[in-house]
Amino acid sequence: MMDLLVSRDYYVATFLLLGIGTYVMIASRNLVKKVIGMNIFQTGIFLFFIAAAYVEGGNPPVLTMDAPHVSPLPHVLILTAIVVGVALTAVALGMVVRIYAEYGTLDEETLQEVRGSE
Amino acid sequence: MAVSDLAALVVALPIFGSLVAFLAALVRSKSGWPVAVAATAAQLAVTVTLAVRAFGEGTITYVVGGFEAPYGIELVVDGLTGTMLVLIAAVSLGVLAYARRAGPRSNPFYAVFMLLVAGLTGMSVTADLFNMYVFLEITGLSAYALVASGDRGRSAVAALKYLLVGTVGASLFLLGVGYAYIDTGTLNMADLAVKLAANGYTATLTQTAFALIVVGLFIKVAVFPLHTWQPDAYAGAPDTVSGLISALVSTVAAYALLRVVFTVFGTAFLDANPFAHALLVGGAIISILLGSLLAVSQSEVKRMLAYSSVSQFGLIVAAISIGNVTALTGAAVHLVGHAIMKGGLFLTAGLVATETGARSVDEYEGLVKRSPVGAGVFGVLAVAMVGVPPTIGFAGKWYIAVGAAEAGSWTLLAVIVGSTLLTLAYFARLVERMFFREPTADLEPAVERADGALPDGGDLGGSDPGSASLGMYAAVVAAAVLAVALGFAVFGYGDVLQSTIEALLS
Amino acid sequence: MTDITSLRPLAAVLVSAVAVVPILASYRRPNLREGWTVLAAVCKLGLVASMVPAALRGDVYVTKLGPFVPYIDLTLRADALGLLFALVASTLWLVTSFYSIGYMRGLDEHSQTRYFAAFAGSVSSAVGVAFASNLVVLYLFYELLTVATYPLVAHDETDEARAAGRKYLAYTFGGGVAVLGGTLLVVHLAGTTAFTAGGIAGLANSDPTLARVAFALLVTGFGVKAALMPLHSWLPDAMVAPTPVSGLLHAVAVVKSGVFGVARVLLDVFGIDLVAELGVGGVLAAVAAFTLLTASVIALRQDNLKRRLAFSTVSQLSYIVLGIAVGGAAALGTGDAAKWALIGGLLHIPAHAFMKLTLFFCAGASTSRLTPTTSRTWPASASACPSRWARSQSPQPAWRASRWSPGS
Amino acid sequence: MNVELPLLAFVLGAALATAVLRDVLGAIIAFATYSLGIAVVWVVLQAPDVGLTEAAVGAGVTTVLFLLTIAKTVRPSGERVIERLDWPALGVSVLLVGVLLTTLGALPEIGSPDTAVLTSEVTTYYLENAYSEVEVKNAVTAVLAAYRGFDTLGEAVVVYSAGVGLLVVLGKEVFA
Repeated sequence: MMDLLVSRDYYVATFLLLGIGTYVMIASRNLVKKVIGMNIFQTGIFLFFIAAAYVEGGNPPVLTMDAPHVSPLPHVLILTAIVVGVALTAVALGMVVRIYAEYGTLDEETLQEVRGSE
Repeated sequence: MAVSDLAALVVALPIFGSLVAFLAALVRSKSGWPVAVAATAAQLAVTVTLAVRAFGEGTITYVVGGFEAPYGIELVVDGLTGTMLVLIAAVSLGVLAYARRAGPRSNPFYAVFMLLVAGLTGMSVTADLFNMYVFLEITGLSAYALVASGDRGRSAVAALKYLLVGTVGASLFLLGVGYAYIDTGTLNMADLAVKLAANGYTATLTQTAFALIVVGLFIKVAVFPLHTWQPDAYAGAPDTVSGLISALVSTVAAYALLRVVFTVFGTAFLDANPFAHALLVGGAIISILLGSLLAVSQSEVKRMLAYSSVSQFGLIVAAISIGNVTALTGAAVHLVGHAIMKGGLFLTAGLVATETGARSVDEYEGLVKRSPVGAGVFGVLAVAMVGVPPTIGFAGKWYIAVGAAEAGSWTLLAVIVGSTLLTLAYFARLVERMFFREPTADLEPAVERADGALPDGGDLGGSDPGSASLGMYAAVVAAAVLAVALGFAVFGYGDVLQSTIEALLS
Repeated sequence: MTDITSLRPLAAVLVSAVAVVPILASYRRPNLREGWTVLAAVCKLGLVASMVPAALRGDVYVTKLGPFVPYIDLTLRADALGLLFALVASTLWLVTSFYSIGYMRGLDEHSQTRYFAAFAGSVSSAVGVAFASNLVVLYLFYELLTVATYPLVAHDETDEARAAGRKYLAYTFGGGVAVLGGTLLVVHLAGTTAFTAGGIAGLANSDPTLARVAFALLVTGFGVKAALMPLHSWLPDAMVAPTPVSGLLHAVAVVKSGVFGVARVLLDVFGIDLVAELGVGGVLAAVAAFTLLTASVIALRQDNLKRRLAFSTVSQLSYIVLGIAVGGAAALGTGDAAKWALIGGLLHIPAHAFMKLTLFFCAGASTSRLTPTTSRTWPASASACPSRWARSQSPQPAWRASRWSPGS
Repeated sequence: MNVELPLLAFVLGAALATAVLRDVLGAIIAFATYSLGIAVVWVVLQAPDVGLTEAAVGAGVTTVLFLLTIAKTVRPSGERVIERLDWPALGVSVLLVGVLLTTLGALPEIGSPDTAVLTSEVTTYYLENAYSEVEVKNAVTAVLAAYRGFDTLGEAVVVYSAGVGLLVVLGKEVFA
């Protein structure tokens, strides 16, 4: 059991990060924190890919370095995914700013009260 | 297999159109509309050419950059893809005709509009799982922004919720792709299919990949109970945008689901994993039943239509779970039919709001006297949605039901056939109010316009606010005519689609 | 028996549907609008009648429009059974059109344009039901008939009318769902639903349990419009509609389309031999007999004239169903009994149509002159409006005799 | 004992801190710390390009965006330092983690050289042919720019759509 956890520690960390991200997204009443939760959720998945590319004692996939190389493909994917994540965060925060300008609060429950009387 | 670089052009063209629409603001502000129309018209021409070739010559492939398939990113256009491409372009053009008067008019709006077209097109043509994720996010980003383009605070709240839930969906999809990738070391769909089969269909990694991808796409399709973003988003968005995204976004996500389930995992996987089959069947039945029940209980027309989508996409998922030629043809027919009917209904709801200010079910009382065209089109589309023959709503349901009978899925058959009554339940109460009641309250035509919160949003094109434009009428009437007329074209379409579906299932 | 490919059946169906457009368009000029109705009614009757000589020779006019959905062709066939129904419907439409004009104007009804448009649409659908060549085309027109008649039921726009309209939609669409389910099963079992004299061959060799389920679904579905008990309760409520509607649609076109559907299912889908073999004919006959008796008893107790006529309709329709069902049940016994039962049942389609329409017309005439419509006020009305009262009495003996006359 | 376990503990701790800190600014700082930690993880896992991007984009740009947001809005000041525990949310996330952990045994050991990812023809092909075909020594760059150039196009479109999307969300004209 311990062996399983240690030999796959990054995957365990991935799952825990997904769990923390989910928790923050659901539990936080503050909209900015929800967006932070979304970011943690996404980085958890990035870790999954990068860990899969790793090989014990491997070098970065630069061909002038000695073999073994870690796999370059997941790195490429995650570079793209990081950019996607920032883009989403930017748009989400834009919405947060709009909501604040409109309702004067970022608290989910206060927001519901304000909107209830809309 | 034919090779054509048109497959890459259909993605590049709307991106280019978006850039031009964006930059056109340098010359003149509010110049986005003509650019978007030109780009979408060109897009329609290219997609029709591509679809005709895909149906005529068989599947078209293209590997971007000239590399070989599993190493480079492959684009594939078969009959099903062709259908989606034409649908995306045609619906966008119809919505643009409507948007001229109704919609937000800033240049960035049209730039994002074109990006949505690009994202949806990319999702349809790609044959690479990670690439599909990228386009899924482009689609998502533009859809979130479009929902937020309404000038009410409600739009922004709905959009943020849509963004958070949608991102979880896309991320679960990505995690599923990760599992499939760790399992096989490849991302190309065809290559994945071969390697997953070699690994055996009961491998935990394969099963997990399936479950995550399906659940991720369920969120995007808005299958119950993962639909929570949808009613808010559709109701909070400006009318133009709800017409567009209700017609296309879930549709293409459902197409992606179909594509991934059959191209990557295949029927053999479903046969080997009862849980996978149960996941699809369960999602389908719950969506059909509860979506309709929630639709009946809504007081706002656009929310009612949104829940109706939950129910209708249950039918599509049902077709996917049945997984034979007839049912999948039905899925394709119903995807197209639903896009036309539901897009048309949302646009009609917008037209009605523009003319009379009515937005809630009660405000629709006596509508026929105040907005005869709106009420008439709404009535026709409602009848089509219920599935009265010979409309396309009937045709889709018929194919799926025959597929269910062929497969011996009697429970599904009963639910599919019975869903007619559920659909009737929420449309009948609206139709009754529109035609057989006197208007009770005097409403003002929609003064609050979904104008993208333009600081100078007072410009209404020199017309009074209560009137709808010719383009708006044309768009909704076209939807009603198509909903009836396409019912007669379905058999011919099913015939040419058959080889595509057979290839998909083999 | 030869098929004559012709557009005549299609034209006969469509002529009134096409008339909907000019009727709606001339909403500002009532005389022109009613002109269109009459013109369409004359054309329709002419077209239907023109096919009768061929039917008497044993030939059939057929319109083929190609495939519609898998296993199903969009084909219209004006065979003898269909023509019988179409002829009844289109003849009575012409008569009813004149009556409607007087009735609607006499009562100064609202929404007359919608009324005449929906009426034309309903008749189109009814003739479509008559000429359907397979279950799906039958289902198509059966559903369109529901959609087209709904505005007529809810015409009054009162709470009562709307409630009746809701009930009407729920019952008839519920029936439609059953028909669709049954049709799908027939497709599954036989690979076709095309009406074939003597029954579809594929059904005879299929799983008998599924075949029974399909039969039950189809008969239940059509039984809704045929007002078989306990599926009848929409019909008395639908009497809230204007009297010409009750007369033509709810005594003739709509309810007979249900009966006609049952007839098609027994005769041309399953075939009476298979119906007897499956043992379902007897069950249907029992339901019909029960309806016949119960509805008559209820009719005796109705004060409202139109409701009384409605229960009489429920009862009379079951004569037709009973005749057909007995035909099915007796097929394995002596051939003659089955034959006579069938002929009797089918002949009652026109017989009841003419009688009941006249009765409704009389009821409506008295309504437009005098407001009360309960039978208790009739002695008084007889003195106030003697000629109408006399006419309304005259069909009664014929109606009483009718239950025996066709079969004997 | 190498660096990975303490590093992961640090990263998870930072993530937890964002979850429990009630103060938004505190959460943002914790998140920036978390991003830096993750960037180090990428380097440890021999993904220097990703690590660099994460440090610039994740810890840099994202943190700035968050700070800008609270500058434009509000930083709620509460009496409590720590968020109250939300049991339903905890239930959902524990369930998610639990379900995912059941697949742990099926996942290959980290660093094992014979996983499908490392032995697949795709990885091998990139490592063998990237230089000869694309003439770039860094295989990541080669794949990014050439083999999966279409993804990179998509990536550019994502950035662009975030830009235009923001204009639409905030209701601004392009050059006004």
